[in-house]
Amino acid sequence: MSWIKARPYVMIFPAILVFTLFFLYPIGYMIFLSFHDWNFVSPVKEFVGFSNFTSLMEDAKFLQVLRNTFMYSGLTVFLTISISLLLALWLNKKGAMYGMVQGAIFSPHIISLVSISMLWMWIMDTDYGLLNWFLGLFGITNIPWLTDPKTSLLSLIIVAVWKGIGYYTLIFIAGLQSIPRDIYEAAALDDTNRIRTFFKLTLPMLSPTLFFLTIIGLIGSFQVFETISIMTKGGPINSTNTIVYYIYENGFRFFKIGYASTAGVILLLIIGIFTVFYFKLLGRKVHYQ
Amino acid sequence: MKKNPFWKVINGIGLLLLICIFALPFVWMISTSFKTLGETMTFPPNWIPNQLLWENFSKAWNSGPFLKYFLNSTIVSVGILILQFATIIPAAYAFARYRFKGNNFFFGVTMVTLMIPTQLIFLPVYLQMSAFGLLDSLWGLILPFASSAFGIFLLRQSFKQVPEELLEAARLDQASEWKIIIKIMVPMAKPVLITFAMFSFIAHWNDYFWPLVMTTTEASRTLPLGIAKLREVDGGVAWNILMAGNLILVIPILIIFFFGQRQIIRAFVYTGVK
Amino acid sequence: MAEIRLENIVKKFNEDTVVKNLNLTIQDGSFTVIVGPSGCGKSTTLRMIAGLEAPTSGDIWIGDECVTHTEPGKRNIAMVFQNYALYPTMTVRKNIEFGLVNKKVPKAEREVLIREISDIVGLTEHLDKKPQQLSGGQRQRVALARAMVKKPKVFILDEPLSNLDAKLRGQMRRELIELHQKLGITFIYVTHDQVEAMSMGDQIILLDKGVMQQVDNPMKMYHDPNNVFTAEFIGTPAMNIVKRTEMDRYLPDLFKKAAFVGFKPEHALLVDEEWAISNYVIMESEILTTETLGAETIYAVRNEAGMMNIKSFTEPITNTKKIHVAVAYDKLYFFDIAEERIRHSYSHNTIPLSQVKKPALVGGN
Amino acid sequence: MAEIRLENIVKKFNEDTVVKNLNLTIQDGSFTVIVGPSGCGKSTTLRMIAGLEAPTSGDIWIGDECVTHTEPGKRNIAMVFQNYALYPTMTVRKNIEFGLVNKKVPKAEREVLIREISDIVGLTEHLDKKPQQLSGGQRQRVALARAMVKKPKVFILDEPLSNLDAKLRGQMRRELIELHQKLGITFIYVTHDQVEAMSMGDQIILLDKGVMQQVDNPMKMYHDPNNVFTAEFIGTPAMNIVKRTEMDRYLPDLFKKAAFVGFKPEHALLVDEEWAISNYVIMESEILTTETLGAETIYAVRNEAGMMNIKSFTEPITNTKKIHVAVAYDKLYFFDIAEERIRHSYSHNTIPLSQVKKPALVGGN
Amino acid sequence: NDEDKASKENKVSADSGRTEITYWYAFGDKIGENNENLVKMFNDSQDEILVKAEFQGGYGDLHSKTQAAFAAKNAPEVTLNEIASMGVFARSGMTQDLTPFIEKDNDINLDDFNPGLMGNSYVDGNIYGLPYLRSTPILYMNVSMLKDAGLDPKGPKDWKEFEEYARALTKEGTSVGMSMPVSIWYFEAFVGASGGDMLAAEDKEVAFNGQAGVEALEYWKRLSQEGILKIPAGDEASAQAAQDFANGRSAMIFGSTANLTNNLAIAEENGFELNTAFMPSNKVNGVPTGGANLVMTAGLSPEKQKAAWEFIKWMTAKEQTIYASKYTGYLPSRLSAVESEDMQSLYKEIPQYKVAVDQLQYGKARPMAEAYPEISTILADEITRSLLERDLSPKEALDQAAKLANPLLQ
Ligand SMILES: Nc1ncnc2c1ncn2[C@@H]1O[C@H](COP(=O)(O)OP(=O)(O)OP(=O)(O)O)[C@@H](O)[C@H]1O
Ligand SMILES: Nc1ncnc2c1ncn2[C@@H]1O[C@H](COP(=O)(O)OP(=O)(O)OP(=O)(O)O)[C@@H](O)[C@H]1O
Ligand SMILES: [Mg+2]
Ligand SMILES: [Mg+2]
Repeated sequence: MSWIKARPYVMIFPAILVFTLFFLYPIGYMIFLSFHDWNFVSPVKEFVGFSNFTSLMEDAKFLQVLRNTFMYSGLTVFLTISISLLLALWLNKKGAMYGMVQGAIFSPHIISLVSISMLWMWIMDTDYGLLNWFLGLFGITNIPWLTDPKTSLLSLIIVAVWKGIGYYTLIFIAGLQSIPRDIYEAAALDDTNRIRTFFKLTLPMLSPTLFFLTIIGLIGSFQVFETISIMTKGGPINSTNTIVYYIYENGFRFFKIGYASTAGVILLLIIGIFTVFYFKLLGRKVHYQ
Repeated sequence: MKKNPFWKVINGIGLLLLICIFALPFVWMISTSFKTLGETMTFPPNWIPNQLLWENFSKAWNSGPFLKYFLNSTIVSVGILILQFATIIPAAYAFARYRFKGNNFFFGVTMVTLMIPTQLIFLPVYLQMSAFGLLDSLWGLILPFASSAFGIFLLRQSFKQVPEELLEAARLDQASEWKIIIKIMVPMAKPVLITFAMFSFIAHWNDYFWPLVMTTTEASRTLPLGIAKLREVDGGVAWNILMAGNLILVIPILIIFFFGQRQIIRAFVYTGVK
Repeated sequence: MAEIRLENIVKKFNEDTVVKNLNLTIQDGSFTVIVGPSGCGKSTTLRMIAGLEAPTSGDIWIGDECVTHTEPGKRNIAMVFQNYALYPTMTVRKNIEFGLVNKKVPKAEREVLIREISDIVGLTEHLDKKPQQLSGGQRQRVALARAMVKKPKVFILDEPLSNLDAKLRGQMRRELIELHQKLGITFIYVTHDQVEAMSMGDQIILLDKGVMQQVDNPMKMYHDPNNVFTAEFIGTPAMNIVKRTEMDRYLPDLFKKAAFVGFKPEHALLVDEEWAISNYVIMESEILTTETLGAETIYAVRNEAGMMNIKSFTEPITNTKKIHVAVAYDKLYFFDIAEERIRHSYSHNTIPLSQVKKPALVGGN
Repeated sequence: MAEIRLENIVKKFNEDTVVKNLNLTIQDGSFTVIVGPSGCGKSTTLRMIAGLEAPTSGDIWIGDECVTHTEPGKRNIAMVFQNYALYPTMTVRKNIEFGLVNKKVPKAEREVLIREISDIVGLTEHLDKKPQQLSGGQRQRVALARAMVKKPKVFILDEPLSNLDAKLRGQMRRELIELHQKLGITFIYVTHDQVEAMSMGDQIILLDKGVMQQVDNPMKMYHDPNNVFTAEFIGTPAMNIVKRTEMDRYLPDLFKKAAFVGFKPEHALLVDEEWAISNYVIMESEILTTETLGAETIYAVRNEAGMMNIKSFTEPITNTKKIHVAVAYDKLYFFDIAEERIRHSYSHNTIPLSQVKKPALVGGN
Repeated sequence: NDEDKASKENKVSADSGRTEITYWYAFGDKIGENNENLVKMFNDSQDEILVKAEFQGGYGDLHSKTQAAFAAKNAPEVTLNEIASMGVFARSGMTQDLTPFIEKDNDINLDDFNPGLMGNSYVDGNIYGLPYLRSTPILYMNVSMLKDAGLDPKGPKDWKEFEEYARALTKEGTSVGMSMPVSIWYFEAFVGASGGDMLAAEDKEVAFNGQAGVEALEYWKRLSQEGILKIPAGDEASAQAAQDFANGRSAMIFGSTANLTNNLAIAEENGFELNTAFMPSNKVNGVPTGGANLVMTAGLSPEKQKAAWEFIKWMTAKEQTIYASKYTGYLPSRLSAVESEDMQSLYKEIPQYKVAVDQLQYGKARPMAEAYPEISTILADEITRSLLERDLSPKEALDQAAKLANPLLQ
């Protein structure tokens, strides 16, 4: 009897142990550090209370970093979801050609971000880039993709969207395929036009998929690091600096561990609040079968 | 409903364009990997290299102990996968099938880990690994990922969909819980497991950051670091060799992807991650 | 006028011909039931009428209009799907309203229509629920309401009751019959359950492998099948049909040109051994199983001609396994080698059962 | 010996008492059917017998052994689930073998057992297919084979036929009856379909809201219901039951202490207007709907006592709506205010239907 | 796998009784090979000490990993400090003061090190590292283009000439005179040429917003607005500038001496002649240096310290300096090495090499304040902003940078 009681705990133990050792404990440590001033080597960690938090909130650079992060995440998720939804509607068909296209658009997902970043840096080169070469064919010349603070964040978003679309499209296609065909037929008999069919039937039926992808997408894009670290290092003029990169930069380039930890705590708070809010508020509206 | 030929052509062109947008960068990557350094810098770019410089590959391969990197990458990716399977399958089963105190709490804890970027936690983990004496060992690359919140999430979803009667039938057949998991649950969740395996393998095969910080010697380095070494040059980067290196990195994944692609849609239709 | 005519309709899926040159007229205001085994093309036919599928060749007329290339939404047809196909994300009210909005019916009018219809089908108190919150029977009614509210000329129902349990099915069946009487519009109803077909239709169309086998009213269909297929399809248990050669021992000198002989399970009598008269076939048999269904009992028996089902309305026989099966000559059906009916000089149906002189029955326990 | 006894079984889910103090003996070798409306606790009872659910209080005995706390796998019970619960990733062979492997039956012996069992259920040629590749009936047989191969003492079936279509259901029903006769072990069979219950069981247990209503053989259950619930549950259409007060106009001077009066639909006769004799209740009625089911016809009629169903085996009446319903006094059932049966001095069942003097019937067209 | 590796190493050390030390270096390719080769030579040259060399990424990666390793108490005995980071490591106690070793050791002659490279070795008056792979920015020119434009292939000497060159070499739509990323390193060179400093003395305040800095930025801005100086921004701007140069889209670029070998190869492949020159002067000559110093980490046992010192000494000795310089194109940090026959014959053969060495007489130390990396980021941002926004005057931009940077120096 007691074995039956203990069984579930035994089964989750290894996973929870891993999470505790490698995720929860470090998070705790990070929170601890956020109240201290430390530079790695000094034997003392000086307790500073909330001063890291207050100075962070007054730091114009950090505020811009937050803005960048929200901008990047919001736009990336929005664009990825809308484009891949359209693509899914288009590509959700049988046939070798469609299979090939599905494979092709998914392929960026399998390549490491490091490779992708290098590739895109090259594609987006102002003078020699494939992108400008291509746009040049249409008379658009020399857009300084990564080198102008006006376009740099957008350029990173383009890369993220480009990479994410395939994965999202595939999940959307799966979602579309699980919508029963006959409700479309019912709608046809109800003389429904395409746009109404999309907004009144398809979209609500896809709401769980949308929900899942939005959450996963937001969490993922809040965590963006590699592309920034390789393509822009947060520049030019701080225009692409987002929170994880900022944390890394402060901690390991500028030796401000406490400060970096504080930014980490704030990131966690943002993600946490956001997730809870999203689940509570929107979760209710989502249709589950 | 009738397709007129004009739209067919437009549709076809659209599809080709899509392939271009998503596949051309790779074509360029491949093409670059065969060029001379000077040719990589010509503008507009040559799509087809003037000559096929196979030696770029051998240069990339010989720029470090690539065989070692390759082995390490394989051991780490596969090792992670095996441990993940070992930890997520029972956990997902317990979360999906048992009612117990703290079920929701522990599942919440699991989900929280999904939200944490590795850049936030590597320092404490580094110190911990050092305390365990596992720094700069393959274990240090494997252990932190020995379980996966995303995997538990996906698998739990698909375990939940197995009808209760099936488990009862098995219990009447005198099957132990262990046997139920292995013989019934796991085979039924196969598409999900394969998909998860693919994602996990790809992610860890390509992982750059973690091996970078956790290793200090070549003995425990993985492929992406070997490739990065080609890039970490004070001065001009040899793009041709770098791209050859990247191709070496990508090819195994490409092969795996080729075999796994069909499973993905099926898995998502099946799990209800929709 | 909403008479529906199918003219030389052929439907192929890839190389499979699923419907073969169908010619059919469905009277205005009729309750037409299409039956047939699974995969015979029932749904396909319906879907062509509704416009959800285009025929490979042939034309479809509704009234005086050729609708072969008209969009489904413009045909003035409403359809109830097998699994209802309710819009799962909308409330009952929205489900019903959806088609009206598309038709640009003004809001005030919509409200009135919805109120009316939900009164009729008894859904008024469920209007704000989602389909998942309703029971099977209620969902069924939503599907009906959604179809009815459009005031269509034709009402198509594809196996609408097959998901319901026996009790609810019976109830819904009756409701549909009443509804048809009330609305007076054309109903086309698909089922593979012949009991349903018999009890509901005033015209039955029997399909097999995309070919029409018989079109008749239920009683004609039941009592006067055109061929072996119909005879075996209509009635539970099915008509007992044996090769004439097997029956020779019992019927030595009758209708040599017939290839098959059949009789309905309820037309057979279980009689005492001794009893025998000239205008009955008498087969010495053994009872294999007995199913007692309250008012009736179904016996599976074996004799030299093979296995047969016998349906009896008397008390079940439990005291003996040996029995004689008696069938009046005028209750026998004959079919030729092509399985087509050989119609006999006198009709079976004109002689009421009660007037036939009855042999003594074997009593129950 | 595998007699099963339930002693004072109570089952609660949270605060809901789903089974209320059940005392029950299921004879060794019997074919016991548990029926009752949805949610009455049938499955729960079965599952407690199988050990998949523990009773809140009370004991379960199989033979001489108290198994209340024995694990399901050790009770020597096999179960066939409503949706078969076949292991979808295993072939038919593996499905059947699974339980044997767990029991550590040696390989050679397993092979023999599987060969035997698949011969019996006719699956030999499908052994290497996966369940998805089989038809409904075949799956059913796999589920049976999987259960049978373990040679259990008790065989539990929870609505095993409810997913099958009418035709297949009839066939499987007969196969199950034969199987029971062949194996001779205890069968406990749950259904909410009373036709199934009647045709298969040699003992029927009728449950309602977790309370046992009646335990009897099918014919007793049908002809001699204990209470209104049983009377209304058994038989399609159900027994017509009206308040005695409503019947007063037709039955002015009989059985004043009865609160309800009932009669079976098939015991009513449709007769000419003029015709009237003293030992029949005659009710002037109007036909509302007519369902013709081949050999029988069901009329819904309305008269001053309310709505009633009448089942007749003669040709359907289509020439008139006005009719008289006649029920012999000795076919009436009476119930008191607590809905319990008031048994009458003479039994209905002893007088065969054919011997009752019949009124002239209204003929069909 | 790991264990047997460890045990194998243990065996080596046990067998031979050699002191083992670890050496971390940055960069792969030629530089990496150079490190590995030298270490191997060192290990072969004696049997007391066994050095293990490990690649750790770029300077940034190397630094953060060294810190993390410090926190975990398993730092390498010898590592590299990018010269601007010397201060941080020394002041936070991660690196060892080498002064006592130098004083005790007769083998080493500090005067032989090129004084232009020594600026960054001293932190608060003590020596914390010795110059190893060092560079300085120089001017690369496409001589073919210079000749076409009728210019002296020797190159411009001062800002005025540089401007004339750039103007003459600019051909609307085909090429610009100069392509140069916003790099603080080059900015340091321009400030130095104007006689200014980046940080004020004692590192308590920035100085780049002084007269010299403003002059430098104004010069950049003017040339850039005229279109004769192209300023690609972003992290890989230098790669792009290199590409411009390789394709003849710019006639001149600045670059580290370390790029010389590569640039020569590219010039040959793309068919043009390459020459090098000093960074142009303004009021004075003054160039920053770059690259890394060898340092010893703090807190070692005397035995390890001895071994580490031996290794550092050997690595910076004349022969090794010559080897490294020839292998990588970095500067020879010892005067004796420059004068050696080996180097001299190389300079004769490829005179472009000599330019950088000669320029070292004007070499200046890079700032070493702890906050300098962060200040660099801030400054680069403001410079970029001033170049992009027409109305933002250089003075304003630099003042803004100073305002943000000064608190970091407190
Ligand atoms: N879209 C399709 N593509 C190819 N074949 C089809 C398609 N739809 C139906 N068929 C085939 O056409 C035949 C007739 O199908 P249909 O759905 O009309 O049968 P049905 O009579 O409605 O059967 P059921 O009683 O099982 O619903 C079947 O053999 C089916 O496999
Ligand atoms: N695990 C459970 N938790 C809570 N209530 C339950 C549980 N299982 C069954 N019940 C409730 O117990 C009652 C009886 O359920 P049971 O499944 O035994 O009914 P049933 O007679 O088999 O009905 P059906 O014919 O619909 O299968 C129902 O009201 C049901 O809601
Ligand atoms: Mg169909
Ligand atoms: Mg049940």
